[in-house]
Amino acid sequence: MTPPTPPPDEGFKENELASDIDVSQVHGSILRERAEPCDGYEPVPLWLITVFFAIIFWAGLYLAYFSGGFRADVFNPDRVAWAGGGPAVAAGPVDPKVLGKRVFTQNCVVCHQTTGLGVAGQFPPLVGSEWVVGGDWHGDNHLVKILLNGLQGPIQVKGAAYNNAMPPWAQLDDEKISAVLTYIRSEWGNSAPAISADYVKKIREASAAQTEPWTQKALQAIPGEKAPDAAAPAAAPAAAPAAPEATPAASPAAA
Amino acid sequence: MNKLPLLFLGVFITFASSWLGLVAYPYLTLGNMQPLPDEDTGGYFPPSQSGLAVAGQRVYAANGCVYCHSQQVRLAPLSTDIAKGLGPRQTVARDYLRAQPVFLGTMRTGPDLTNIGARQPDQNWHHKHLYEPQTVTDWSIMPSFRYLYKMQKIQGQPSADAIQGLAGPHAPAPGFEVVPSDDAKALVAYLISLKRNYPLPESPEPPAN
Amino acid sequence: MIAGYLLLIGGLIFLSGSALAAFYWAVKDGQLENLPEASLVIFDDDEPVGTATDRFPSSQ
Amino acid sequence: MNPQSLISSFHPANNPDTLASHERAEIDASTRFPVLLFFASAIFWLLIGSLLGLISAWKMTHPGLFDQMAWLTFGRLRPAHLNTVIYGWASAAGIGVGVWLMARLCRVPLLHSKLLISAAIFWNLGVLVGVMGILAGDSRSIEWLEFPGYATPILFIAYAFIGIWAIIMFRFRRPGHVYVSQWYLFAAFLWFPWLYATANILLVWQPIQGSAQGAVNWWFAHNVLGLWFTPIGLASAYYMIPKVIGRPIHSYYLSILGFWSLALFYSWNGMHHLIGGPFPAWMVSASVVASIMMFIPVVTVAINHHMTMRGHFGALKWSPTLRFTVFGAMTYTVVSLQGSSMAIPSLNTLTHFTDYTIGHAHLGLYGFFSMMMFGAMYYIVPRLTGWEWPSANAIRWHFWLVAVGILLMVVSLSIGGILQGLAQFDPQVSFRSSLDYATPFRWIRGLSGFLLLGGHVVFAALFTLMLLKVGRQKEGPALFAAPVKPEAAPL
Repeated sequence: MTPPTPPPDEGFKENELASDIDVSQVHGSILRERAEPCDGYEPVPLWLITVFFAIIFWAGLYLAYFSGGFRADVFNPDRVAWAGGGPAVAAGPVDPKVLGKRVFTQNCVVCHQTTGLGVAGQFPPLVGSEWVVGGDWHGDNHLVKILLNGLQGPIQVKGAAYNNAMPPWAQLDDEKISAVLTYIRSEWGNSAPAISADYVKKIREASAAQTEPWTQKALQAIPGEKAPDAAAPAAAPAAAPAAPEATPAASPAAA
Repeated sequence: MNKLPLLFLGVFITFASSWLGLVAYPYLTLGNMQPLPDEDTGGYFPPSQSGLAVAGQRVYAANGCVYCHSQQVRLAPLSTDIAKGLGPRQTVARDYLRAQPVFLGTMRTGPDLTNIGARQPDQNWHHKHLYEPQTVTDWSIMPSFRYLYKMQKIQGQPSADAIQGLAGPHAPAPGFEVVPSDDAKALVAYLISLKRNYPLPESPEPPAN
Repeated sequence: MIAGYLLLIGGLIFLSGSALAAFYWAVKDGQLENLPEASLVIFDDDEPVGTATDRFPSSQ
Repeated sequence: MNPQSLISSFHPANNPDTLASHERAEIDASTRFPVLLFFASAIFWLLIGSLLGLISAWKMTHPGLFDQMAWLTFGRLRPAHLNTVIYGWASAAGIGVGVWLMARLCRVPLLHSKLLISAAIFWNLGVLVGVMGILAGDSRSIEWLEFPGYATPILFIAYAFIGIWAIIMFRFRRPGHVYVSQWYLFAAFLWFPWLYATANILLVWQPIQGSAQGAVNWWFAHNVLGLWFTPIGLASAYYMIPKVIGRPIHSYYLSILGFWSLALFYSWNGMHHLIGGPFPAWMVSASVVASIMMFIPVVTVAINHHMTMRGHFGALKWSPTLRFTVFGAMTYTVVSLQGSSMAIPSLNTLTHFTDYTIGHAHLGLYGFFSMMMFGAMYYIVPRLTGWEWPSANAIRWHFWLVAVGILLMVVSLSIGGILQGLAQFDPQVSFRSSLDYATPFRWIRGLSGFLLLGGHVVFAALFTLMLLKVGRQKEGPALFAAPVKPEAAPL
């Protein structure tokens, strides 16, 4: 067997080797390869280009499905219907206590304070309040109505008199109202049962005609009722799927 | 393939895009993220760390804990991290605001430590485990960190911070005790501070099945 | 913080600038033409195409 | 114009730009001291690094080993091993090979070689200070950036010399076509300081906040592999394969396409180390996509190298350079496709936190890059010293020890890692099982470390003999010796 390369003085003129019958018999395949004159400028094979474009196409699809809308606050592309423009936060079931606390902090602490004790003579307390946990003539329906339409004028809370105005919170959806009510009814030593979003929805529909804030007198005229037992606070997952339908329900009530 | 100049330009500019996407973008978004105020206590999520725990991070780094222990709970449908009990929810960017450096980790030769402070809040357990891991978990392949501890003769009363209940081959002889160095105390304070027991809106807890 | 922004913007300008400069040079210099020729530039007169230039040492 | 005459018109004999042998000898002489210094220090760090790696490997099965010594704890040994082989061995070897290739391809003698000699000294000083710092307990525990803050500036100063020099070299090259290896090298020499400076500023000197560190960390670490080691390794392959077998690269179009698609896709890859982690979903998805797109440069390079080699595989028998380089080139294809597959999220969650990743990393950095460097060194060192390698058998020992060693390591870690990953994935299985499954394979990995270390000792001995000029003087300017009949050279 000869060395696999021609002597240097033959330069690179490989084709001359191909005419050498002895060598070509020995090195048939190698020589065929060598005789190929196009080294160095083989074009890119067509199949390769096809594969490349297929990969690029797949890449586009993948990004379309799993980019999470290119949002900085989406960490799990599977959990968010970003294409619908829904906020990332509302997509999963939320613990009503957590949501309620957040709603309370954002809206209620100004008057009722983080302690729920209110301000003496100014804003009534929520802790142990019969308006919140029920008792006497107070029903759960009253509580929801107050949140939806507000309350004004003189009222009696835990034997003390208050004369102020609470704005309506109808702009909050049913889930948020139920969450904040569930929160204040179970926080600071209160231990009344949870209020479901469905119940809020029902009351919202029932009191659609009411446009003015309630007064103690007007509420007293409505018989108090207990909210249907929302099983346990753990029933929150059941409430969550209701949320998407509940949201449009808010607009007729506001109209 | 006569479009080589075009290819050239497109490629180099897209190459620069990775700088924008993977460095500049996180710098501007994640780098400016703030902790969430915690209405309950007036504190923040994630809670701020004690000085000892911050010092413990340096001990954690110096001894390379990160090479065996990750600190991340990956997303739920893809991984089973949550089902495995590593943490209640996926960890997200805000969880790491207090970490310096961030020990995300790439290996789970040992268990994940995202939530170790909640799983194992007992200081003495951690000291015992660091001193001689195999006395706590006999099949553990964690190396001993005895060099962070000092064996000393009991002078009068035993030290208050001596490790209780050591039993292995390196347990102190009668009349001796093992006390943690400052580094060991800081490391344990850091480990116990690793808790993901607070809620973040961008990472809801998945429903329990 | 400001140093960070400077770094980011500087990095971007540097990158894009060098990309454009390299691109301009390569086109002007004809680097993107005559590619087959380029594949032959590593061969010298006394190490021409067809000559092997490495071998196990013969001393056994 | 028919293809044959086209080729002829490009033939070196008709090209005024080619070198005469005395000019080439002049270039080689000008690079002799800096390149040999880089090689010698690289081989020194390779020995240290493999020893550190070997001890850390055995610590996985024997946790009590040296556990009373703080500086030999696993958490310091492992980063010391990693940084020693990354900066001490691989980077230094890469710089040496890169410098030599650049001088050869630019066709100019190395200017101011003292600059590079001092760069080599600074570089090794930086590595030494950094490794000592890690062992002493100053590690930053940021993967691939563990060197303490006082070591990195030394490395950076050293690098500045090298980078400036590379650009000057390119500037003063002989006119004519820039070969694809030069593209790769030039880009690598530009990309590395940019990567290293960014990562050091944003992670070590002025750390950014929170999980953004993870993104920058893996953007850096993966790009060091992809935009520093890979281009140097491929530059070497693109030079060595055609040069050794005396045949131009199969398709120059493909090589250009491969270069630019590497530059395009690789830089986005890093986040696939963080799938499911605390990062906005799109960042991770973009990295997954880029990782799959790596198929394009990888297949391009693979086809090109394979088609160039076709009909010449017999040359593996008689060329040490080619044997190592082709092993590296084949591994490059395998490891890159493996890497792309590991970016698929469902596979990633299974294998990510396990030994499988360690196996992959070794296949990339050792099976591909280090083998390329060995191959290049076998080609370059005789040309610098003017001596032949003293023993063909020792070269064979070197090859087979490291080839079997790395394959054994990667296969055992991969199998063990998959079992470990399956155990960790199943919520019903206790954590202990993941250890029990991996342990036997960690034993095999520990054994494979001895093979690698043995191979390195052989190589270090060969290199030392070359420096001492033991052996025979080279007979010709290019060939090792009068060609022997290939079948007379047993494997």
